[in-house]
Amino acid sequence: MNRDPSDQGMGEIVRTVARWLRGFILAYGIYVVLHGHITPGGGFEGGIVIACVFILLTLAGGQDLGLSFFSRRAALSFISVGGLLFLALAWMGMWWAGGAFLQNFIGTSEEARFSLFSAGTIPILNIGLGLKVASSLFLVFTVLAAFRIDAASEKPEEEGSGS
Amino acid sequence: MAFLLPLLARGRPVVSDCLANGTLAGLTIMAFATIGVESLYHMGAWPTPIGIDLRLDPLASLMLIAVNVVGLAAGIYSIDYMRRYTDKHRYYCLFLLLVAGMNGVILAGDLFNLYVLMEIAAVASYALVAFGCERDELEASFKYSVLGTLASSFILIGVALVYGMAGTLNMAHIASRVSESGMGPSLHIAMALFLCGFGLKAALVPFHAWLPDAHPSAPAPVSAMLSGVLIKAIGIYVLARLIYNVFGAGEGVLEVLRWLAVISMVAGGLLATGQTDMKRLFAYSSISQVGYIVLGLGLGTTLGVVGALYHLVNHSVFKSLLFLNAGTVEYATGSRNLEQLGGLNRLIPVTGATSLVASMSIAGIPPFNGFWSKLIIIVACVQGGSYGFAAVAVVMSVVTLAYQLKVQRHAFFAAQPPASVAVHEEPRLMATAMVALAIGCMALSMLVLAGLSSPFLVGPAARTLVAGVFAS
Amino acid sequence: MIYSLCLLLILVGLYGVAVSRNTLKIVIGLLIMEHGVHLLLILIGYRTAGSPPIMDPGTTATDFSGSAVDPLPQALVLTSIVIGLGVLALMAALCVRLYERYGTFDIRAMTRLRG
Amino acid sequence: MIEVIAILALFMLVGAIVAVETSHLLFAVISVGAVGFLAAIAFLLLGAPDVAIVQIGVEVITLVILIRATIGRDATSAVGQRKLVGTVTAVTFVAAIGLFGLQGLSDFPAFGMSVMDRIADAPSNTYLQDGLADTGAPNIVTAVLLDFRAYDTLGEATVLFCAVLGTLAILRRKARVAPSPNEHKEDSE
Repeated sequence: MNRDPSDQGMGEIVRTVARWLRGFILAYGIYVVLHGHITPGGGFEGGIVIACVFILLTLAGGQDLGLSFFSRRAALSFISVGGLLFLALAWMGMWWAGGAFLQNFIGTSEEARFSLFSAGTIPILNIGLGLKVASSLFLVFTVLAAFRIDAASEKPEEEGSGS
Repeated sequence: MAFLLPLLARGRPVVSDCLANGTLAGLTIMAFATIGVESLYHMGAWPTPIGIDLRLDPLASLMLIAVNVVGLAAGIYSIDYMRRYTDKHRYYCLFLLLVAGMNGVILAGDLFNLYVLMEIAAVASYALVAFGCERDELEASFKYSVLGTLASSFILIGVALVYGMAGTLNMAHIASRVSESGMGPSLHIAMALFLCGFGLKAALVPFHAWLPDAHPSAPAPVSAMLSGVLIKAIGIYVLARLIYNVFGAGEGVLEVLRWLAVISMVAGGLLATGQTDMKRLFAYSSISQVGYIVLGLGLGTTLGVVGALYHLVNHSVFKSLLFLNAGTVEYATGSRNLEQLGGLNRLIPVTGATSLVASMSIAGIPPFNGFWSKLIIIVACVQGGSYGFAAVAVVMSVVTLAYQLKVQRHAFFAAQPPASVAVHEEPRLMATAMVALAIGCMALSMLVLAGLSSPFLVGPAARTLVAGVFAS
Repeated sequence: MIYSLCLLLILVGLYGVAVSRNTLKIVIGLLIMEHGVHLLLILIGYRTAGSPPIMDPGTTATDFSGSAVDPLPQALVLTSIVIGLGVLALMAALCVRLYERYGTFDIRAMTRLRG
Repeated sequence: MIEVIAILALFMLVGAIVAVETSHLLFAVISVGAVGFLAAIAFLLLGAPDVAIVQIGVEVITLVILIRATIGRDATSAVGQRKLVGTVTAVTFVAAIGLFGLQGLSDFPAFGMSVMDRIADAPSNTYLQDGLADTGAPNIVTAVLLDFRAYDTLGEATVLFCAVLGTLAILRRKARVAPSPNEHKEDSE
């Protein structure tokens, strides 16, 4: 593919630092998602942080580096997985647990308070939301960023029909 | 439980026509199943002010039926029509999200929830208007999305003010709070913001700039959805709900509504007569007909509201039919410029016949449904003592007849000019959708037999509105 | 009064939308309006000397509900921020596509539709 | 507290005016970013750390998207002399709305008087009082977002999904299947 120079990413230093940082930021993002019900944070917040990791990699190392970790197809399927997880839990509250749509049907025990596995469905919903937000934002970014570069070439679009 | 099904329309793995249309058909059946049911559903089983409610009453079922029937017809029509565009599965995804958003808005019993669901419908429609990615479409979509986002911001400010005053977001609770404490200046501002915001969405005249661009630019089934139901579901319906059921219809608000309505009626109608582009003409005509609906609502009497709702349903059927007709004409001849068309009655007879039905309905020729609903509105005007408005409504009806005749004469009856050579037959599924809507038109005309002052379904819906604020 | 500053912020955004002749600047105007609305909502939720609505293991529910700020507007703002981001992405895509078609961000060049 | 917020809001106002008035697109984007970060600080001070985190993250992504969209296109400037009449009309119009709005805010409760203090049966009181016991989540904002009002969040995730699909649809390379001869007006002879 013919790339224009600005898409090669930035210098070697930036690229190296980005490579060092990515693990930490990713871990932070995941932490924020998982502890959303105890500390400030949650699916939105963590999802955005995770999306930032991949955006950072894309900016620092160019399209290929970013997409090598997280392809567009993967992003699209993660969006769906996240959304479906949310919906599946919502329906489970209604049919399996016999309550209402979106009911928090996993019990919330008194002693588990303030630990990671408390608060019933909330952490799981958070994970679904995090997946969805992270992959949506990354996908939007790459598509927007890639548009100019690929506009000239007639290569058929990478088809993401897995929606 | 039937009213939860709109959520299903989020159907993600939409890759085939069957799946999409199956969902739409299912939704339509669900919508009919809601007739006569009146209930309140608590999301997550939280009691009323804590969680989010879905509210189903006769007015909501009426709107649900209108939205889903038109959605189904447009969906069937798209099977053939959308062959010309790439990425059909994405189109269906967005289309279903649009329908889901509208269904959600209709059922919402919570102010902020309503805002969120409205955004679903709005974002889907911005994307659908730009679906062809040509210059016109992109430009129209940009204009539409700027004005739409502006409207959403106004509405959100309104929601913030209402929350600050009432401390709750549930519509029934807000209603009881408002009736206890009365409307202070802040609530008046919130009301004005809602009027601007939803007026923008409904394309009432001072806020109409986006509509004549956006509606013609979209693919035909989408134009049918936008003009047929979107402006009503997220514009007029919500406005009616807020004015009548939440804030209690004050005389001042109704006065403003009446004047907006008359301006819309006159401006839309007069601008429509000057158009030569078929879809653009229909778009202006939508503005004018929305004027009729809002005039009926603005009268504040039962008869006026009945007329308004009846006209709303009628308009969603015949206007979407007209847009589908225009789409077929464009599909068949490659042009929608009235001056280049002619003699299509012989070439695409189904389109010709159905568009005749729709045109006669919208112009208010006696046996058709448009006549009855306009008659009710005009009678309500006279009863309410506003003879001026009644006169304007009659005159504009004649203007409507004039521009619809122009379409019929130029497009379908005149001798065929040599320009349009390659005319295709309309594909069978497109014809099916149009015939179904035309039959819908006829069926609606029959409704008046059930009693002029409260036709089937419309009567209970109107009573929901006139009954005043929600009892909580 | 602090609310009027929010109102001013919203009005500046509105002014930006009204006078800008550039698609991206119109988007920026809308962004400013959004910031104003979010700030307004959070201000409505504030209570004097309030603490964040997140409980520590030690506190009792009664103490907590007497001192924490209103969580509802915060949830609304979170939702609204993400919706705003989605709309922004869509509008940026429109701008980029328009740029590709017209070679400019200037809306005065885009006059195919009139009336 | 109110003074700090007022100062922050004033800075935001300055940033906003710069963003609207500058003719350089990159300046405009950066100023709007500054407004966003100031908003994040204000949120943090106002007891909304959740919102502050989201605001910072969203602001970063907004800036990246906007800068990516501006840089390398056009001469990044939005020049062109504005018509004086247009500006004056806009200013008058906006000022009129502002005055109207200020009038309306006259009966709005004072800053710091939250809904919970004024209205005893406001849902927020219930959230704070019973949130932990009912949902098991000490972070009440999350509890509201994902349990009490989870339907909103579902809708919001759908909006995002919708926007992603829309972006993909708008930016796809070929919008129409190979045009038939009578596809476009100009082709129809």
